[in-house]
Amino acid sequence: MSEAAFDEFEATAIVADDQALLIQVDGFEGPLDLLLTLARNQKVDIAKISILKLAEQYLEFIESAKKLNLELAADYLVMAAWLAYLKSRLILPQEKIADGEPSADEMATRLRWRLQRLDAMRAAATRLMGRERLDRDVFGRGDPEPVNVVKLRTYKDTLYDLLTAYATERVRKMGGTTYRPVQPLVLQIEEARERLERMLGRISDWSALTRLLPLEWQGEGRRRSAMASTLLACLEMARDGKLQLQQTAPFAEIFVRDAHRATDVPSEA
Amino acid sequence: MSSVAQMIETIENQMDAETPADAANPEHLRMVEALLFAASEPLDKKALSTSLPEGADIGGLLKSLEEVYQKRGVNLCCVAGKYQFRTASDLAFLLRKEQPEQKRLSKAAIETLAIIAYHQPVTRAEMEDIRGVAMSKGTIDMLMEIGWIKIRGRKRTPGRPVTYGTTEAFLVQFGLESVAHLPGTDELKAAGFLEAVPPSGFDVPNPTEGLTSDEDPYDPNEPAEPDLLTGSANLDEA
Amino acid sequence: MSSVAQMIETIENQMDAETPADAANPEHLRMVEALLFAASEPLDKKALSTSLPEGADIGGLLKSLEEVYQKRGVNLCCVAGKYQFRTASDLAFLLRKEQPEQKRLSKAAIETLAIIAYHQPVTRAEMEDIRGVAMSKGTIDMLMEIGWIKIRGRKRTPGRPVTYGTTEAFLVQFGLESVAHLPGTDELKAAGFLEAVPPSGFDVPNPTEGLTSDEDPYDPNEPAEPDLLTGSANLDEA
Repeated sequence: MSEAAFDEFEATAIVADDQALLIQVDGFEGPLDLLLTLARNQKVDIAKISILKLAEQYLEFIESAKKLNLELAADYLVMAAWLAYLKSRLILPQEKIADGEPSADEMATRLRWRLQRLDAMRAAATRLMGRERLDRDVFGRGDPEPVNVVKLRTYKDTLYDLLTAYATERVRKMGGTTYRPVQPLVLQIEEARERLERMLGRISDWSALTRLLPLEWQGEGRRRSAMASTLLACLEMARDGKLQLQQTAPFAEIFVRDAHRATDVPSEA
Repeated sequence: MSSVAQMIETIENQMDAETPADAANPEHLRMVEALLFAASEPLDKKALSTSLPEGADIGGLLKSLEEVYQKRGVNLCCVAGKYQFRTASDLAFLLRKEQPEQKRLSKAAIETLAIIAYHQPVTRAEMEDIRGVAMSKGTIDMLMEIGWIKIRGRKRTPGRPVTYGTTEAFLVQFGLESVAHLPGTDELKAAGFLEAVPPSGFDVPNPTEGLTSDEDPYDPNEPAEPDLLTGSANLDEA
Repeated sequence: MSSVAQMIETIENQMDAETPADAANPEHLRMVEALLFAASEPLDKKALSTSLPEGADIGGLLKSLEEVYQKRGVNLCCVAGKYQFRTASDLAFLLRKEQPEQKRLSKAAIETLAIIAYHQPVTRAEMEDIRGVAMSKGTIDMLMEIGWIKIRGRKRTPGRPVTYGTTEAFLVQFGLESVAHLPGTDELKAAGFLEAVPPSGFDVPNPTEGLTSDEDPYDPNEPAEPDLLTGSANLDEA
């Protein structure tokens, strides 16, 4: 890999030596890469390179490319424009510089520095890839001995669990049933009354008694018990003046309302 | 320079000084060492020789290497004519990691265990009778493996089925002094494990650790295949 | 007894004779040797110490072991702050394998990897500044996929661009103890090439693995689309 990488760098440089360079514009990775290749061709330390000469070479290269009708990416043209500007400033006598604008020398130094940095990073990349690599040049143990994980199993079961299991199992087998709280068959009148008193504020108008029954009291017997107890509770509360009751006919629906809100009579009346 | 480095130098100097016939070529030794280290499987002499310079004394090199590593953390081992580095056997414990894991018994397992505990000595047929379901072999095997139950004898009935009982480890796990300390009917009731009125005929046996009068000690060499025999005995009876 | 065996004995005798402060405990040395030999991955001191007796001088043991193996066919190497036995690099010719390499790395990928390694933490815009070209997303993705680079944080600059760095796998692959041990770091630093801007006498950044002062830890849930934001922030500035 390292050698290959090096070869690629060399290949670019060699190509740049002759006229084939022009066709190989695609081989460059951007204007900076092209500039670096041209700089290398000056055969001097990049630190001492003539930026003026470099700019001229670059502009020449772009001109030849244009003549061959090669399509140049925009960034090559931007660089060309910038280098043309730099070249003119390097040639012309030092004119006054606008505030904050770098001098031509500073621009040249900056460009030289960037080329040096790219060059240095490429050298570093080559050196990095030239290192002995694991599993290519150096090897770890080919047949490692893995750590055996031995599970130390412990059980959380306690005497309580054991006795529960035994009692449940034995009782089940003996045909017994486990204890379940017995659901009461009868709704106590006290309970029904307590319930109604809690609901009192919420009974706004005449409401059918059947709609005031506790929902959970379903099933034939339980519903009858709920009805009876709730009716008795209603009667008690009517006696105390807390409720008013109304029934339009025997066995018809019974209506209930809060005595404190009573101002009218049911519509049926 | 540390003392170890000095020793290494000593080794090298000695190696260099010796006659080729006597000492292994140190460069070749390094090669064999690297080849064996990097190999994913044991290598035989032929495989080694194809990688080493011609004329290398493979046998001598391997012998030297074996000696170099003899008392080290890693040894050169020869298995079936092939060589490989292996961790020294006395250091095998280093490559073992114990990982605690807490578990709970399955419902079937704890029920079976409870029945063995209370009804010991108990045969498999008796357990099935008490639980009212066929036992899976796995449950008993698992309890045996944990070490909480054991085969304690054979019942003196046709087929001589083996009887199961609990072990010392069982007592330790459940904090019991002996199986006689398992709570009886009244205690179970008082502690709320049983409802106030247990079904009629319910009673809790008094388990014992010693052999009962209808039980023989277990002799693993007794030829009977207990389950089969139980089956055939039952057939005879029927 | 062969000369090698004699030498081994000499070593052992010397080891026994020395004061504990001077020489590594030979039993502990065997243990570290066995653990490192057995492992497929590099081990750090902490991992070693959990397997060794309490009070073992891990640092000293590793140093001794390193010396013992210095000139052998297998060397003890420190990679990514962890320790691993590897075949000696001069024996690469003996063992070299043509790897079905995870796609051959392109020139762009190699350069990008080097820039990330030496300049970390580095943003994409900084990489583009050094290379002078717009980065293709594929290059970063590919290096991420190989597992050599990772997103390490966000720069505390407008747009909060993500910063890249190298991984432990990178250090292991290239046999580096840490990023500070990258070849030629000192020269690059001295020349000022590891600075983000031309030499100006400002502080010289080192490649660091920990977060730097202008870097926030990476939070994948942070809503910003870094590239877009960077773009818009630049627009605002312009």
